[in-house]
Amino acid sequence: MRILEYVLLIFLILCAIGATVSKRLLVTVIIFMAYSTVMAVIWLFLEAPDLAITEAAVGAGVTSILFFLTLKKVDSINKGTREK
Amino acid sequence: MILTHNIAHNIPFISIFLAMFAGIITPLVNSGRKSCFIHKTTTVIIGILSLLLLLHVDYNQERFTFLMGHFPSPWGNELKAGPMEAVLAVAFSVVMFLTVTGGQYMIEKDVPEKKQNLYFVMLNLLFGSMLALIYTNDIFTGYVFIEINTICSCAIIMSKDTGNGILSTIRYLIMSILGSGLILFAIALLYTLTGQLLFPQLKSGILQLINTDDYMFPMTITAGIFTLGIAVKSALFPFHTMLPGAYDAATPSSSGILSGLVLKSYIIFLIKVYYCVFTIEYLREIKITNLIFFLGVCGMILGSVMALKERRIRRMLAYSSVAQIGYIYMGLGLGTSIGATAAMLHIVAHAVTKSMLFVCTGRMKDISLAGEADHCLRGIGHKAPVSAIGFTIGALSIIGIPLLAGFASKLYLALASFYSPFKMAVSLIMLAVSMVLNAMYFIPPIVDIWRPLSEKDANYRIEPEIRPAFITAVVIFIAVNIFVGTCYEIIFDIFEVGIALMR
Amino acid sequence: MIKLLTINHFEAAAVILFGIGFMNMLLQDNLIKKFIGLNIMDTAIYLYLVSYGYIEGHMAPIAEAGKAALAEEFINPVPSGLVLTGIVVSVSVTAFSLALIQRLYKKYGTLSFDEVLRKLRSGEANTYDSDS
Amino acid sequence: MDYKSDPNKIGKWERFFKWVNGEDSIDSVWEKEMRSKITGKRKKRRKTIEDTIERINSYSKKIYIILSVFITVVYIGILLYTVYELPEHGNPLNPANNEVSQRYIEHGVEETGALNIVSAMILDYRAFDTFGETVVLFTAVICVAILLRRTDEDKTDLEQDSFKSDRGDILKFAARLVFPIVVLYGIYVIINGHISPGGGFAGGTIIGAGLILYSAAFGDEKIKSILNYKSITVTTVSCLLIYFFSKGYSFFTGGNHIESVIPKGTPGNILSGGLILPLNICVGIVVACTMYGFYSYFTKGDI
Repeated sequence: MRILEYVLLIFLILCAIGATVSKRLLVTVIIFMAYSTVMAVIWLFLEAPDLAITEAAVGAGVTSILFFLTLKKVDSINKGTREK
Repeated sequence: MILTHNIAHNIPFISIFLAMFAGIITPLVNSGRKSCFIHKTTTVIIGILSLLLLLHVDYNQERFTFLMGHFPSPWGNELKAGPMEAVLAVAFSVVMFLTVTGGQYMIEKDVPEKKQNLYFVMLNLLFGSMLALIYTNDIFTGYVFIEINTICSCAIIMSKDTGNGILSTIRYLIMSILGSGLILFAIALLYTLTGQLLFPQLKSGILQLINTDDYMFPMTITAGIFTLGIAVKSALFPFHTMLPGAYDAATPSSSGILSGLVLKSYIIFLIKVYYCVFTIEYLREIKITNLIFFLGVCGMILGSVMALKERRIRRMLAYSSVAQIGYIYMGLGLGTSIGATAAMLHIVAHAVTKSMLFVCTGRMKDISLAGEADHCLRGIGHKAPVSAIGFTIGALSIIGIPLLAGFASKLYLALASFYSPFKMAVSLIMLAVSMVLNAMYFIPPIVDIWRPLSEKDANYRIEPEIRPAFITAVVIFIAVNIFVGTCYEIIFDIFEVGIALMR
Repeated sequence: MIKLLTINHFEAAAVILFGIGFMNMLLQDNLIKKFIGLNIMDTAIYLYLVSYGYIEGHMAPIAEAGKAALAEEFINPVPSGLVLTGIVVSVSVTAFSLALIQRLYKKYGTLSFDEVLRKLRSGEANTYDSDS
Repeated sequence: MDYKSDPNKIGKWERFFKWVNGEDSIDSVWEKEMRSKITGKRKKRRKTIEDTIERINSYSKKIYIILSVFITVVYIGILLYTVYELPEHGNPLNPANNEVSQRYIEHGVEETGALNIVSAMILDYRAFDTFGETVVLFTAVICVAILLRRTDEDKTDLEQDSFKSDRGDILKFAARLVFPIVVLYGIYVIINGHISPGGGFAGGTIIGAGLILYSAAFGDEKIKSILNYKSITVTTVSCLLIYFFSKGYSFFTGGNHIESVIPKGTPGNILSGGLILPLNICVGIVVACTMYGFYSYFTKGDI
C-alpha cells in the first residue's frame, strides 16, 4: 500500500514535468489528463471519495475536453503544428 | 415571525445578496440601458442601506457579527461589520455609482450592444463580491470572493474587445492567478496550523501557538506568503506590470472601478486579516511590516518616476495608481494603528480621486480625435470644461493640495510616521519627494489642457454633445472629493474606532 | 529529510508539484502550457490540503444511518469541502482563460506570448481578426 | 547648439510662457525644427536603436528566466522546510482535527439530516462559500459568453464547419449506448448526494459530460430544440435564484436567530437533509448547463 502511494506520487511528479517539457501540445494535454486521473486515485487513497468523483469528472473529463476543443480550434491537432 | 435581533444588523447580508441578485437576474434583461438602470438602482439602494448602517454602528460604537446560517462561530460562516466596514461600503457604493453614471455613454459606445447586459452582470457581481470581501469574517469565504473579483475584473477589462484588451486581460489574469494560488496556499497552511477558518478562532489559535512557541517558522512563512499573494493581486510595486496595459485598454468606467475599488478591496481584506488574524504586533516582530514598508516606499517613488516617463495619459494614470498603492502599503507598513488608519483614509481618498480622473480622461479622449499623439489633450479645456475641471481637481488632489482628498490622507500619513521613530525620517522624505514627483507629472497635462485652443488643434476636436449624466457625476465627484478633503477628521475618527474595535 | 520522505511525503510531493506549476506559469511562453501550469499549481494545493485532512486508519466521512458517528472513526471533512469549492473555482478560471486564448488566437494567429507582444509592438494587430 | 546666435530663437522661459499662452507660431517652428532633427537622427540611428532594443530584450528575458528559476527554487526549498516543520501526516492529534471537525462529524447527522458529512458541511454549515462557488461558475460562463458568443452578423463563419464534419457510426452507436447510462448515473449521484459520496457538483459535471457526448455524436440540430440559449439562460438563472432564495432564507433566519421551519427528515432516506437535496439538484442543473454551455461556446460560438 505504502509503495503504491510512492509510485503514484512519483508518477504525478513525472506527469507534471512531462506536461512541461513535451513538445506537442496534444501530448501535453493528454499527459495532463493522466495527471488528473492519478490525482483522483490518490484522493481515493486519502479517503476523500467526493473529491475523487469530482476530480475524475472535472479534471480528466471536462477540463481536458475544453483543452482539446481549444487545440482543435487553433488547428493544432489537424495540422500537427509543432510548437516551436 | 418576530425579529429578536436588531434589524440594522441585516444590512451587510442584504447588501451582498442584493448585488448578487441583481447580477443573477440581469442576463434575462436584453437591453443595455435597462440593465444599467438595474445596476444603478441596486447601487443606490445599497449605498443608502450602508449609510443607515454607518449611522447605526457609529451611534452605538459597536462591531457585530451576523451568522450566515444557523451555526455559530467556529462552525458556520459569518459576516462582521463595524464602523470601518460601513464607511467603506458607503464609499464603494458612491464611487461605483458615480463612475458608472459618468462613464455610461462610453460603456454604450465601447461594449458591443448585444453584450452590454453581460457587462452589467459583471459589474453587479463585482460589486457584490467587493462588499463580501469588506464584510467577511471568514478567510476561505474571502478566497472565494477574491476569485469572483478576479474573473469579474478581467471580464470588465476585456469587454471592449480589442486585441490589446485581450492581451492585457491575459496578463492581468495570469498575475491574479499567481496571487490567488499564493493566497490559497497560505490559507491551507493556516488551516493545518490552527484547524480554523474564521478570524476570531484563527487569532486565538495563532496566539496560542505564539505563546507555546510551536511551529514558528511555518507561521512566519504563512504570513509572508499571504502578504505576497495580496501584494501581487493589488499590484504592489514589483508586481505592477499588469496595470498600465489593462487600464489603457479598458473602457474608462472599468479602469476607474479597477483602480479605485478592486485593488483596494484586496488591501482591505489584507488589513482585516492583519488586524483580526495575525495581529500587528506579531507581524512587527517577524518584520513583515518592514518588508511592505520598503516595497511601498519603492512603489511610491518608482511608480511616480515611471509615470513621469510615460506619454500616454491613461498609462500615466496607471503608474500613478502604482504610486498611490505604494502610499497605502507604506501607511500599513508603519505597523501602528494610526498608520493603518491613515492607509484606510488614503484608500478612500484615492478611490474618490482616481475614478474621477479616469472618467474625465475618458471623456476628454473621446472629444479629441488625435488618438494617442502628444497633443491629444491640448486646449481641450475649452471644449469640455467640466471634464477638464474634474481632471484638474483630481490631479491637484493626487498631488496633495489642501482642501482636497489627497491632502488629508497624506497629512495623516505624515502624522502617522511620527509614531514609528525608525521609519519617520524615511517616510517623511519619501512623502515629500513623491509629492514633488506627483506634481511634476501632473502639471504638464493640466497646463496642456488649459492652453488656448489653436486653430490647428481645433481640427482634431469634435463638438461635444452635452451629457447631463456625466456632468452631474463629475460635479458630485468634486463635491465628494472636497467633502473628504475638508471633513477628513470625521472619517478618520470613524476609521480609528473601527480599527480599535477590530483588534 | 527522512520525515519528508516517510511521513510528510504527500505534502512534500504537493510542494514540488506547486513549484513545477508555478515555474510553468512564470516561464512557459505557450499560453496553453501556462494554463496547464495553473491547473497543476491548483491541484497541488488541493493535494496538500486533503493530505492534512487524512487520518491514519480512519474512514471516509459518510455516516451510517441510525448509528452515532464518532470523531475517532472518520477523517476530517473540512479540507474535502474546501477542495470541492476550490476545484470548481479552478475549472471556471480554466474555461475563462481558454476562451481568452481562443480569442487571442483569432486576433493574432499565435499561441506564443512573446510573439503576440512582438506583433503588438510592431502594430500588426487585428490582422487575423475576422469579426470586428 | 547655436540657438543663441539666431535672432529668431528665444530663451527657454520665454518659450515656456509662449507655449502656455498658446502662441503656436513660434512654438510650432521650434517643434518642427526639433522634429526634423529627431527624424534625421532617427533615420541614422534606427538600426542601432532596434539592435539595442533587441539586445536589451534578450538580456532582460534571460535575467527574467534566471530570476524566476531562482525564486521558484528558493520558494520550493522554503516550503519543503516548512512542510518538514509542520505536523505529521495522518496523525489524529494534529491541530486541524479539533472541535470543528468533531462537531461536523458527531452532530452533523442530527443537525442537518445528511449522512454525507462533506455535503452537510458545504451546503449547510459553510453554505456561503458554496454560494460563492456557484456564482464563480456562473461568472465564468457569462465571461465565456462575452468572449465567444457570436453576434448575428457573423453567424456564417467558416471555422465552425470544422466541428460539423461527419461523425462515424461507431461514435453514434457508442453514444446511443452510453448517453442514457451517463445521464442516469449523474442523476443518481446528484440525488444521493447527501447520503453517499458525490453531490450536485460531481453529478452535474457528469450530466454535462453526457450532454457534450450527445452533442458531439449527433450534432447540435437535435439537441437545439431543447437546449438553446434562451432555455439554458432561463434554467440557469432560475436554478440560481432558487438556490439564492432558499439559502437567503436560511441565512436570514440564522442571522436573526429564528428557528427554520424546514424539516430535516429521517437520515438515510432520499427525502432527508432539509435543504440539501433541493440545493444539490439546483447546483447539479446549474453545473450541467454551465458545462454544456462551455462546450457549445467553444465549438459553435453559440448555444
